[in-house]
Amino acid sequence: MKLVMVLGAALMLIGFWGLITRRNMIKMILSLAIAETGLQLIMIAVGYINGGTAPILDSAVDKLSAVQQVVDPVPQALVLTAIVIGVAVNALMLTFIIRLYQKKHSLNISDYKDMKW
Amino acid sequence: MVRKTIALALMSGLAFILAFILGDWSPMERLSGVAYDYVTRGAADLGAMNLVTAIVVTYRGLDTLGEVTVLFLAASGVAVLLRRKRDEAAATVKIKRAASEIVTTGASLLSPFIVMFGAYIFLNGHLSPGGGFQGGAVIASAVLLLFLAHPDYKLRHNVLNIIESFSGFTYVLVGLLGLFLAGGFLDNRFLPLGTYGTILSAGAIPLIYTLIGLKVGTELAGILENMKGRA
Amino acid sequence: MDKEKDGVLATIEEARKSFNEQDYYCQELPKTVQPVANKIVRGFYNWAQANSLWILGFGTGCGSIELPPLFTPRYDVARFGIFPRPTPRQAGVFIISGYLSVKTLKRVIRSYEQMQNPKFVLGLGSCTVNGGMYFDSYNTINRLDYYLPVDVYIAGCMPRPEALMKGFETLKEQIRAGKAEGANHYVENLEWYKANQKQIIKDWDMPEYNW
Amino acid sequence: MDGIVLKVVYAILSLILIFNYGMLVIGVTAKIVARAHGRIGPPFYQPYIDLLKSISMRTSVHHGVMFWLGPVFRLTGGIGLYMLIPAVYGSEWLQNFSFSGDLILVIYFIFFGMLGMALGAGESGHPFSAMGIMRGLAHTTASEVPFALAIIAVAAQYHTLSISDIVAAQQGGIGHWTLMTNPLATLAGMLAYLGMMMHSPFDLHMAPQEIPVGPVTEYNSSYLALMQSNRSIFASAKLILFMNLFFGGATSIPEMVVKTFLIFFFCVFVGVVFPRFRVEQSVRWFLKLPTMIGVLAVVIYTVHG
Amino acid sequence: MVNPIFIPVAALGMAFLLPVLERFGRKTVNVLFFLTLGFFTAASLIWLNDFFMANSPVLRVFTAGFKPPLSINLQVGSQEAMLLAAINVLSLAGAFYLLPHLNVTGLKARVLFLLFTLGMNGLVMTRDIFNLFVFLEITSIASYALIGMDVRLKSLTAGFKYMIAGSLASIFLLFGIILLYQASGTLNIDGMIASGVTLNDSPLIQGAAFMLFLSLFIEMKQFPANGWALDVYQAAHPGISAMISAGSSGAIFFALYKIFPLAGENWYLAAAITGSTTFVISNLIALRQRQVTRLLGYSSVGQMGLLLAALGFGFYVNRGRDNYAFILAALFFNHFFAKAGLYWIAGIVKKERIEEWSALRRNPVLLFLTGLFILALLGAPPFAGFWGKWALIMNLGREDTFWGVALLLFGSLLEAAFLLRWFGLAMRGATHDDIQPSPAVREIFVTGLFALISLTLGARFGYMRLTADLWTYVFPLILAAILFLFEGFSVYLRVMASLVVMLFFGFYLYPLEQGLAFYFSLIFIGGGLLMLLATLYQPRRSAGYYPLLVLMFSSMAVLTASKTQLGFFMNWELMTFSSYLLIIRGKKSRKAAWLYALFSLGGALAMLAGFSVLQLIRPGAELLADLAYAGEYGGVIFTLISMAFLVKVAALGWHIWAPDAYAEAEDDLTAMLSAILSKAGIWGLLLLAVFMGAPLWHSLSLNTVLGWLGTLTAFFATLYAIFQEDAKRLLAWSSIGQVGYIVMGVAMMSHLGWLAALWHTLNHFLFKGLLFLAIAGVIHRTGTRNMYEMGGLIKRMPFTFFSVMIGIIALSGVPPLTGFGGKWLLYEALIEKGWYLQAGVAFFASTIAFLYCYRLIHAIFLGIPKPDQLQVREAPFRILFPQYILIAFIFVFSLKPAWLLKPLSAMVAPYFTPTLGWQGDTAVSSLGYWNGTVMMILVVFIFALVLLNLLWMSRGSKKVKPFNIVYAAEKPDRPQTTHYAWHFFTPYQRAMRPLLKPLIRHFWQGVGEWTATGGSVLRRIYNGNGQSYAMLILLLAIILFALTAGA
Repeated sequence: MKLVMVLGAALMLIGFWGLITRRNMIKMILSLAIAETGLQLIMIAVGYINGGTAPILDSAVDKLSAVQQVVDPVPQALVLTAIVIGVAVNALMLTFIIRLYQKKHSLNISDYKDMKW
Repeated sequence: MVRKTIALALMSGLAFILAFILGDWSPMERLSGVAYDYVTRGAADLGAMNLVTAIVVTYRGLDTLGEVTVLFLAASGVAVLLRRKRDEAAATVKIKRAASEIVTTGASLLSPFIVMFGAYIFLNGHLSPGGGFQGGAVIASAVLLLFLAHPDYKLRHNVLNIIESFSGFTYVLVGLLGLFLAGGFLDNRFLPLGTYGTILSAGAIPLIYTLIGLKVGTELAGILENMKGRA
Repeated sequence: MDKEKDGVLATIEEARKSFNEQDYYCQELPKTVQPVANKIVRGFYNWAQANSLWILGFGTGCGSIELPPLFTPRYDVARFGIFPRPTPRQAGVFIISGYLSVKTLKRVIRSYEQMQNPKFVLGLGSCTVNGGMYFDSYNTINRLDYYLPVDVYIAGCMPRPEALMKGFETLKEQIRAGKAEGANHYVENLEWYKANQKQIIKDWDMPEYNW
Repeated sequence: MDGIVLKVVYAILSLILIFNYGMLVIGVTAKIVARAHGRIGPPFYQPYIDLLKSISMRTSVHHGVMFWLGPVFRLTGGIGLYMLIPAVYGSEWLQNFSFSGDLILVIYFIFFGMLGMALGAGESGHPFSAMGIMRGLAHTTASEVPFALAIIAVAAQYHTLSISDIVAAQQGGIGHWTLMTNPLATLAGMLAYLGMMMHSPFDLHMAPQEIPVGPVTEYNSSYLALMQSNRSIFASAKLILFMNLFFGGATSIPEMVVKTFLIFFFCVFVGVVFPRFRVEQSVRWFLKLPTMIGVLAVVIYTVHG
Repeated sequence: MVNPIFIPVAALGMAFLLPVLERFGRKTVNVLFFLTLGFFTAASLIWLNDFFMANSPVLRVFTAGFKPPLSINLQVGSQEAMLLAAINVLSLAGAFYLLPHLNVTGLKARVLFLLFTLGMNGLVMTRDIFNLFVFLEITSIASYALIGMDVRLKSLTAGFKYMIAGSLASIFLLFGIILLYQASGTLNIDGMIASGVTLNDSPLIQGAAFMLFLSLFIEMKQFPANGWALDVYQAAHPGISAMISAGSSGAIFFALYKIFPLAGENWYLAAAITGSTTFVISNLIALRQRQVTRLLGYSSVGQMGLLLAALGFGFYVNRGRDNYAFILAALFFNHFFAKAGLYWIAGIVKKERIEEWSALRRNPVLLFLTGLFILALLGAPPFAGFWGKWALIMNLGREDTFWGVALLLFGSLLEAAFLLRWFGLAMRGATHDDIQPSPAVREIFVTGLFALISLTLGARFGYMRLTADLWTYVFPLILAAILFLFEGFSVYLRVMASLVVMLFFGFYLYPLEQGLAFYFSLIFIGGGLLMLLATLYQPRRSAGYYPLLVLMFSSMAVLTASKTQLGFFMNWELMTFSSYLLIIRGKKSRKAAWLYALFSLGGALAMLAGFSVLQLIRPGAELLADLAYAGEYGGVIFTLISMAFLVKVAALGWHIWAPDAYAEAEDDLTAMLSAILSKAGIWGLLLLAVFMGAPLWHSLSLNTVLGWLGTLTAFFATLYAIFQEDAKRLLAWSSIGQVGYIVMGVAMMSHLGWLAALWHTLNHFLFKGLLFLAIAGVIHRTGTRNMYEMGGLIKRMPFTFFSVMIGIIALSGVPPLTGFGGKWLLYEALIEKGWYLQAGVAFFASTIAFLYCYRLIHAIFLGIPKPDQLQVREAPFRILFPQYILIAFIFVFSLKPAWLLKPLSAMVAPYFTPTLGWQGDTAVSSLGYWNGTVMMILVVFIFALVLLNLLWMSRGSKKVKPFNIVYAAEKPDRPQTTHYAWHFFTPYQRAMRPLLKPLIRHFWQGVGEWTATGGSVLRRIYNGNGQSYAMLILLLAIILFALTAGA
């Protein structure tokens, strides 16, 4: 699972890198999404227990000894929420970009410096 | 160049921080804390096979309600932001090309099945992986497919709105029923828990997931439609 | 003439007029003041007046060059109580030193009128008597006593300081004798003096009497 | 009650004495200056004649109430100043009203006449008056500085500000005079004295050639007479003050006459030798050398405690 | 009791239902919308009532029928109730304010607004950390949408930047939460705190805390990661900005407050450092800001910094947590209501640049509200911020955290600088156009409501702090409030009312005071009464004039009755602010009033610092008398506290404000400032001397320093006075110089010295009041302050001339009038004390005073009258009357100095052995003696004699006219050229040139310019690029990591 963790961290860094180097706003948003994905990977990794299975108490898992068999369900529940919130934010951000593009016909973040100082 | 250098410096700093924090991380050996409780008593308490669902819908139901709210907010926000002012109508230029026949035919064929699959997912959320959000998203993908096939396709707003409002409001009502009839707000146990492992079990969870599924589906569809731009 | 310049001149003129009208000058005419009635006091006062002659330091013409030597060790008029005084308010003796141009006359009149009674005038040089060598000049007056009451004339062109000292001597005698009443004479005959003065001075831009 | 009547009588006598003394000092000095020039000069009683002449003038003009009051202030200042200084040490009738205040009162009362005069002259509206006052005031502020320092040094030396006490402390021979015991203060004081007498080279307030007679340009006749009287009293009062402060005071009238005359002659002597200063030169001069000496005098006592 | 769960239920129910209800029309929707918000407000108010009035137990709600940590729980206690009440009132009022804006954007906007409110409520109530995240997201997303709602380019740009920042923050937050979850096995905040998991210093847990707090610090808009916030505040609709700045920032702050117990020691420090840095830097940058909404943005960000700093310090010093709750609440609510109010006003006025705010002048109500909110933000009493700041600084002092004190006070000063400049422009800026703000009743109503709440809260917090002598300390405010009722009536009635309340207050204070305090309150109240009488000469007075005057005088009087430090400081501030508001009424007094306020506030803040140092040595000290125990810190405390007084007396170095303020204030006000207000500083110095004696700074006696300061002030101010062309400016410098003598007297710390100071205090009041009033009369008639434009007025205004003459004789210290008494005492004291050199300088100064005295009277009254002033009349009787009362006093004390000196001697006797004795009417010191009575009689007698003599001699004297002068045989041309008045002392100026270099002014200018330059350099980091802002956020991460990882 350490691999997933490292992967997640790497994705986060990649996301951040993209965020601060890509001028294109859509790419920035995608970078943020990548970083979020990295974080979600990390969350899943945190909830993982070596050799565990999905926390669904169906026939594959014995209801009584479930504790020893399943992974932590909480991070998974949290990830679910996080994903949905991420989707919402991304949708809204894209909407902003649509509107911004209509105003200035540019996707370059450096073109939107009307307010400063 | 300066910018890149600064960015590089920042990134190495961040990398150092992440490395510092996660450096000696190791996976948990066994469940502990609240997770232990969830796993040991979740099924008994709520009658849901899928523990994640149990947590999402009931134990941390307020989060889920919030999640729905967030999505609803985003949909409303998108709608507000992309609303058309009167003078903007003339300005929008149509550059829409009709989709190819393969796409249109495929879409017509597939979309009922996709919707049905979505419904399946949220209806079985307490039994198997899946749930309202996932189901809703699948339904919305059907709408997306329709949009791809028929760029001029119009959703029926009123119906969507009513479904959305109704499902959302009912969700809140169901929560309140939990408060009045059972242990607390969003308690699923005001309905009988039913037989463990069947579709009509786990109290109000299937009901809630259905409502969520409907709501998420309509909301995502709404977002898609708004972003597509109305013809 | 330039219109704007005209305007400026007009405003200055106007301002002058308005100052005259606006009560900046005393418009009254002087009255004669008789000496003290008491004879002893009068004699005492006359003695003091005679022995403390303060000359108004106003050189009106070329004769004023003769004044400075008076205060040197050679002549030393200080021993007679004669001192120069730069302000007419405090001076008692006005020496008209030589010719008097029209322009200067105006100033002389103003200064004379600002001196306090009793005041004395010394006409120094021939020019003050009859115009002297400038008798036919367009720009000088010929007879000083048409314009001011003169107590003593000192003839010559130019008279030496000794002559001047003699003049002082004469003036002192007159004062002591109570005959130097030029100030009162001027006031009594003010109308005549003013008429003469105004004949010469065309742009009479001052009040009738300069207090 | 008797005491007060007596005091008033004494004061009037004292005043008559000092008035005549002042007149004579001025007259004699003029004579001496004339002699120095190689002239005969006016008679020593010329100041009396001039005064009489001013009184005898038949007309006068004035510019308003304050103009009118100016000479009154001036003479009041002169008389008042003299009244505050004990003229002769040990003499009862020449003590004047010195019990009503000490040295501080005296030096501040000097300004009374000056201020009143300045107000009166100001009302005349003559620009030269205003200029003369400006010069006089400016010059005075500077020349008073070394004087004040000298007084402070003297007060620090004798631990008193009472003039009588200062004189008393100087009795017993020339060695006890402030001149000997506190030469720095005396030096500063005497340099300041030159300025305070407003004689050449510090007669810039009336600068005969620039702003003829300065503040009093418009004054005439009886007003002038008042100022002429003041001149004698005021000057004598100042002379007596300096005598008291630095030269052991006087125990008899002849001693006073000699000492004050010598002090006055010091200023006349300097005046004959030097031409006039400009305002800023005078101000700067006083603020440099005399003030430095004064500061030194004061610092010595600050350090010694 | 309302179940808290109904808040989300109601919000969501309504939000989900509204789209369906749309068809029933806008009205229905609006009614339901406001009903919901009203329900929130009502519920939270009920809770507030329950917790504070009925002491109910804390409400805890478990969802889903399980106990935490299994389920999510909500909690409403007293703190939550306060927050919820504030937030919901804000939401209701904000919605009401925003109604037209919401109408334009349609139904969905209401949904957004409702959910925004829900988000804030949830942030406050929830006790589950992941739930906190969800509510944070709800709040954020709703605010993104609300910002972009009006689809303008600017708001869209700002919203986008905000979203990037928000997304980064939420990534960090989630990261932190998941790590914490792994470490603690729970998501419940109480559980986490109880388990003490974060005390472990493993990298994972420290990392978790790092991520958690990093995220909240970003949301709290900490420097440098706050560029986006500024854009949002600038671009968003002001109504929305109000919601974000007050509401959501507040809720987030509370969330931070909630989880802060999780933080370790290193985070307390980090919060303190970050917060105070943000506070200082954002206020610094704001100095150059001209855009109103962005200015408010900087201020908001600064206030957030202040709150964070207070929080950090509160935990850092780890003691007195209850006290910190008080501080945080006070600071928080103060900012909450004031900032919302200011944003709303910005929305009403609709002027972008602060220069254009002069339009506000036409609308007194708005102007009043603006002033009120700005004062609240500045922490003026009685607003809550005042109490909070006081308590915070005192606590910091107690814990020896003086770097915090320094940073916070510096930041406060900077904040005052830009806020007051803005207010000054609104009050006195040049009008640019005639478009006036046209506020709707609705807008005024909500803004006014918040003003009322601000005041009420201030009163409430003040009631908690002012434990002793409450009524005395708040009396001035009550009096001012009473006088407000008389606004709109005629001036006579207002003056009458003012006189009555002041008299009443005098009677109230009378039994409380004796000795020195009595003497000073006599000057403050008695002088105030006299000056109030003089104000009648102007037939019309703008609104608020008399309340402020009474506030100023009575707060000064309270200074003399104050026993506690807080009461003293409070009334000191009241006095400062009321006088500032009075000064700014002058026609051109904008800059002058600004300088005055800055210097005064700087001084007051130094005083605050001084008191806080005292806390270190004597924790919990509340009484002024505790200053006596300063011990080794005496020097520091004395220096700091005296700073405030030195500013008020305009001592050299702190005098920059005075000439301008005195000159530009209204004419009769100047009389009050100079004659009375400057004495407040003297009272302060006396108080310090009474309690602290003569403390040492190392081996240097501070009294020697103070003495020299007074001496040099007297000298240099007098020197400057003589070169002024403006009569009031001349008197202003003179005033500075005269007060310098008083400072000298106080510094001498001897019987005679204090007598000199006290004597001069009264005298300066008498003659400077006289002079300023007389000059006010002259200005009233001539309409100019330039002396060279006047002349010869003695003939037109003889009574005024007489006043001025008496005034200058008394001022210059010429016997026999009272001024001499002061000089006599001063020199006797100086020589007795052995301050010979000082005596020399003082003497020099006092002779120079003659120059300006003469110039004043000559240029105005003597010389030649100007043509346009030939018709002026004597000053009105209403201003002459008080002058002649003053003259009467001058004559009485001249004739009988003993009547004043003997009581004064008795007042000083408790502190020093008397060295002044009496022989009849003669005052005898160890050096000399002085009999004022004999002197007066003597002078009058001689004067009368000479006068009679001249009367006889000059009979028949001819009175002539102005131009009848000897003019070198010429005729004067114009009065303008004949009246010698302009540049009167040019030769003197030439002689004194080396002493006239305005070094101190240059120094302060330099300070000002360098500070502003620092701001403009720093603000370059906000380059407007959203990407750069993202980089700055990452930078903050690294900085914070460096700050916290060390521990």
